[in-house]
Amino acid sequence: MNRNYLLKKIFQSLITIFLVLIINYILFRVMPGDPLQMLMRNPKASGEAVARTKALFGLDRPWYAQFFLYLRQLLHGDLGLSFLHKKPVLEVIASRILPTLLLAGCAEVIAILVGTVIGIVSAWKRGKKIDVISLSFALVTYSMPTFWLGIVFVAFFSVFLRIFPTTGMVTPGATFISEFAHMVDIGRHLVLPTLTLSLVMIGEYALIMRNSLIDILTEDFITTARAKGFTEQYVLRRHAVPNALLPMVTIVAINLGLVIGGTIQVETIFSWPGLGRLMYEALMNRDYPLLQGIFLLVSISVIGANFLADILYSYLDPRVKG
Amino acid sequence: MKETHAIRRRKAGQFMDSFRKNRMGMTGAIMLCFFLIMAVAGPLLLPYNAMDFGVADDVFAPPSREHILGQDDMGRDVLRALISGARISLSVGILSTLISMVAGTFLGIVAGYSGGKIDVLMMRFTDVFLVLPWLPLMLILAAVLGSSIWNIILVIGLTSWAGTARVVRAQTLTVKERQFIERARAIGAGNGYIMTRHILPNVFPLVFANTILVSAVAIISETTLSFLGMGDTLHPSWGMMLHYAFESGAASIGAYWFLLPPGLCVVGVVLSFTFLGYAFDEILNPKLKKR
Amino acid sequence: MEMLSVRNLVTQFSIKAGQVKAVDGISFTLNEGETLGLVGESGCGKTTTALSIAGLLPSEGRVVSGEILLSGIDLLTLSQEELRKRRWKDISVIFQGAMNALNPVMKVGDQITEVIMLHDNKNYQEARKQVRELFSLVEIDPDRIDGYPHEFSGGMKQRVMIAMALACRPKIVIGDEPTTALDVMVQAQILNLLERLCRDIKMGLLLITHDLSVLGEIADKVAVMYAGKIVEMGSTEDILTQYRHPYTEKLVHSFPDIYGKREMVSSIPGDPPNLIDPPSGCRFHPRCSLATIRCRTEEPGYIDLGGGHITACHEIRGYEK
Amino acid sequence: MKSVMEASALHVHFKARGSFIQEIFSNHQKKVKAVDGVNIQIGEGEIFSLVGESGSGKTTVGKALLALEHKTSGSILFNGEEIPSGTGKSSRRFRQKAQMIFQDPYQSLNPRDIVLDIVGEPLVVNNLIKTSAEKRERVIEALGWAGLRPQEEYLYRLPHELSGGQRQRVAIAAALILNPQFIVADEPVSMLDVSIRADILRLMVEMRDRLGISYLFITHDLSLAWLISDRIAIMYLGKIMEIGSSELIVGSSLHPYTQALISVMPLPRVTKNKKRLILKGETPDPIDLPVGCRFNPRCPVVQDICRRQEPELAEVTPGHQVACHFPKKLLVGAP
Repeated sequence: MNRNYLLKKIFQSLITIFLVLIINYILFRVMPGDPLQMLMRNPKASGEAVARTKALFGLDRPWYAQFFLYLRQLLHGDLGLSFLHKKPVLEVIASRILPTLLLAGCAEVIAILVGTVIGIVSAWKRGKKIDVISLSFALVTYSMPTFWLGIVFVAFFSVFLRIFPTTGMVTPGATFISEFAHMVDIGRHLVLPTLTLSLVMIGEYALIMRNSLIDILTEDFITTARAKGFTEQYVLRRHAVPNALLPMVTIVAINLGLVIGGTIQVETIFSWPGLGRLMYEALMNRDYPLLQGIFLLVSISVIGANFLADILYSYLDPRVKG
Repeated sequence: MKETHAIRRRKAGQFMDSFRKNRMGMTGAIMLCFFLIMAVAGPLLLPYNAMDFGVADDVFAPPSREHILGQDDMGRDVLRALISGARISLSVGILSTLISMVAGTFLGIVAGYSGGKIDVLMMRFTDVFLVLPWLPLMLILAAVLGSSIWNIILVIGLTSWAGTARVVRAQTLTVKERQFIERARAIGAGNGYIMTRHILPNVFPLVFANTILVSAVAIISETTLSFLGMGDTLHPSWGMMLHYAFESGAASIGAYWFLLPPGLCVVGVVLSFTFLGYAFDEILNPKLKKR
Repeated sequence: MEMLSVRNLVTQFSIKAGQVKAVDGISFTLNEGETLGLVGESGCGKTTTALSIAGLLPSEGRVVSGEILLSGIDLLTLSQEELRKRRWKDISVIFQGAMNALNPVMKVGDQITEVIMLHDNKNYQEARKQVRELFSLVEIDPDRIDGYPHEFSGGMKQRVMIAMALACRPKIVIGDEPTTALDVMVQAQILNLLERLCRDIKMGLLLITHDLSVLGEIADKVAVMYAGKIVEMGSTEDILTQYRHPYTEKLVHSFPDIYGKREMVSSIPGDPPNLIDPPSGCRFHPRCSLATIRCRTEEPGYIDLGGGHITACHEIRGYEK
Repeated sequence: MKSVMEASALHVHFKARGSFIQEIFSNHQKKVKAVDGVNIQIGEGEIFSLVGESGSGKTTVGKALLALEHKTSGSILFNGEEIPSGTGKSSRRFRQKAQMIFQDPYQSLNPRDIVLDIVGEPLVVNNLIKTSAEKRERVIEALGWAGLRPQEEYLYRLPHELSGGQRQRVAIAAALILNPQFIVADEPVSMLDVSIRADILRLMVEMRDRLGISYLFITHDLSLAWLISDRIAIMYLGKIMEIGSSELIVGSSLHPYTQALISVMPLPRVTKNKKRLILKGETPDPIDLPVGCRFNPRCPVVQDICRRQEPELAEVTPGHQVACHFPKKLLVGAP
């Protein structure tokens, strides 16, 4: 990978982040219930009070100055105050990041591994029984709304079979004799949300991998590898799969945006104390500063992940140039 | 002209031949037909009134002869609600997909064909929409615009065109390199003519397959939005039913008749679109043909 | 010494419309250090012949009958596993369009070392050393061993392919249109290289091409294929100047000869036949200007013209020089 | 002879895709000099061949002559008038008079259109017909010129239902339908089987003889150029190395590059022991052109001056120009 490529990608990511900031700014300016509108609706508010509030929020200045004010506040980590929690937005968000990372991370890793394997097997045995089964499984899971799958799991595993806890991250009111027991309890709570979140992704990854591998298997260099006398397994492992994995890298990165959507649903269903549920709560209570903060954070993380994926891609594919 | 029609028929015939042999595609088509009939004819046979609340005994009443799928948290008939929801879910899915298809195809073709700075600008813009987390964006937009059914259609359309634009642009780039585009320029054709007359028809098969897949995503989106409370209460879709089911704790009571049918319908519709899209992709995409 | 002997090879493809008789009973032999050119238009079965010999037919195709004897062993009687072990060690292939025949995400050196390690039981370091030698042999700077395919030009990639084909010192190398996509000058370089290698390391080369004029520079023998059959075979001299089959004649005359008269080259009217339902009698008769009733009904056998020159035509008397 | 098409000091440069930093911060961009000072005149009814390897810029010259590629500098005169750029009325008129035949008949026809629409398209695009009956009539006439008879059998076919030769004839019919005066034929037979090349070439010559069409025939195959053209120009890295009548170029070429090309040209003869002038290496990248003569790094008879000074195209005998400091015959005798 060369320096040029790196610089280009950094530059592109920065532009994307800037565009996201603009969108974010506009979006939350037109939100019903910005502070000024609230004030205006109050018939007792005097002209002086309106002007004072305007000055306080910088609303008396031209739009570009307001935008720069917004940027400056952002750079200082000032995302405003959450209406709901009466605390700085950043602080509220920070307390909820870890559970989401744990959930989304586990689900993503499982989905990538299982999805890739299913895709490979399916493409390799194209048209055979195992392909039909894998393909059907992938398409069915791909077609399920995440939240519904979650509810069904709760109803079946927690309510009917009673093998996993319904909600939360730890058993409420429980005291743990050791750190290990604490972990086990979290683990038990983690199973169903992770399973839900990963299942809906497995289907997509399996489909992408299957198509990509089928594509690669028609390439001439696969014929060359076969002609060289390698076993089919070797051809698959050494020549076909490394090439077929390339589109996966891009898709996984783009999918991170979707995983965030998935966590909103799963965390709502399972009352998982993460960012997704925080966002749902913020939305329900119209806590705009908090909403804006979360949205900005997840957008920038996704852009960051895409940047990392580009770097990984250039490492895997020598053809990528600056 | 007679002969031109014959050609069209022949082309369509070839497509139908491969389609009929595609088991997945046929399954999807049959399933979709079922839901379409349900959406179009169903409400005529079993009309539904969302205000038709039952008495206390009806709340969460299990399936009976009168109410084949039981009754919901307000004592309403689940089957009738389900049939009424089909019309709403399908319309939202299809209409929002149309917005997404038109926008995505237009931007994709213009960006790909124009190239240069226009392309770079348009694609940067598209990338923003591609990386923006999709569900939060929809939720926020729905909150901004207010949750009416038309806003939901608009929101889903506005957030789902980016993928189509990417696919169309990539395809446009390959079509653009084909010599018949250069030939069209050599005989004096203008850019508008080339884009509509040569690029669009050659990109369309892929747009079509992609659009069907987008419909699947759009229906899931609608369901999810409604489930998360952004739905239009006046037009209860399957997502709204699931919202009420979850809110009323149907899962913990074991009221499966309220929980399963709307969910299965969503899965069924989405699956039929996915099957169709996948089958079209397989038929129309030359690289996926059997080696 | 006879290395490869193909006898009555019949290969068919099963497609929706029926059985395609892509190769229909061809026989030839290839000796040590000899270059045999197999020439014909697209769809005449020349590539299918190569794939049949190399055991690389796609799943729709299969060898129906015949023998492919390599040093006396019939490859068609071997098991899949035995065949796999012999691939590249006995017969290697230089594919058309080296740009697609090399794995784009793997270093070119590694693509050659892997095959040496597989067949010659060498370790990575030994194999790499051998690759460097091979690179010198095909006139590539050995220091480019760690380059990726996209860093090589078309001609250089074809040299890499040749180095790869020679890696296990095979008895036979099949060149499937090895110079087709290349510029004339690079084509000349590659042909020159192949010719030198045949001479120096005594490999048998089966060169498959649609371009008869290329064979004049490199081949010892030429077999002309039409619609799945060899219609004429002989020394390059025989085919290019003493041709007896009307198809060969037309083919030779479709190339302009800048040292000859400046007159329009010839063309062959009509299209190549459909191999699902080939014409009766001589397969060339619908396009042949000399065709008689006999040509339409009776399939011509081979006539030996001496010195290994054979042809399958009823009307060769009309061709007496 | 009146010249139909005349290009002088034609330059076509492309922006090289430099590194990202350069593209943003440097105003000095590298250029690919695809065509770097070319002069040609093509007379009425003349077949003029431009021969070169890939990367020589021959196709770019052809496209520039038809205003399909923007020229960087130089002038292109068609019937004595500078060719129009853009899409104005004069540009329309020019497009009708100057046409192109493309290399790949599998790629140059829209796979979704029937022959009637493909061949009739120039008429539609240029608003030259009013009714579909008129279109049909004109298309039938053009198909006849291109030797596709009976015409009615082809009208409603799709490209994939035609053989390679038939497709190329359809492309030719579409070029002929506007009654052009000048046609750029870019490798029109290189994708076709050898057995049908002659038909297409014969058709081109026939159209010249009957309708007086002038051609720029672009090819990598010197022997085909020799076969049908009146004059040949040999291109290397964006410049013409040698220009003259076909007999002169093939029989008594003086530029070492031309002679090398001729010596390696495959022939329908036994040439195993023929003396050949095989040049080392491959055509270099046109981004960094060698100083002096652009052929000097590969030239078998290079001298000091060749590395310093670029030779201009100069007349050695009437009608025979060579761009070489030391034009002479290197190999003697046919094989």
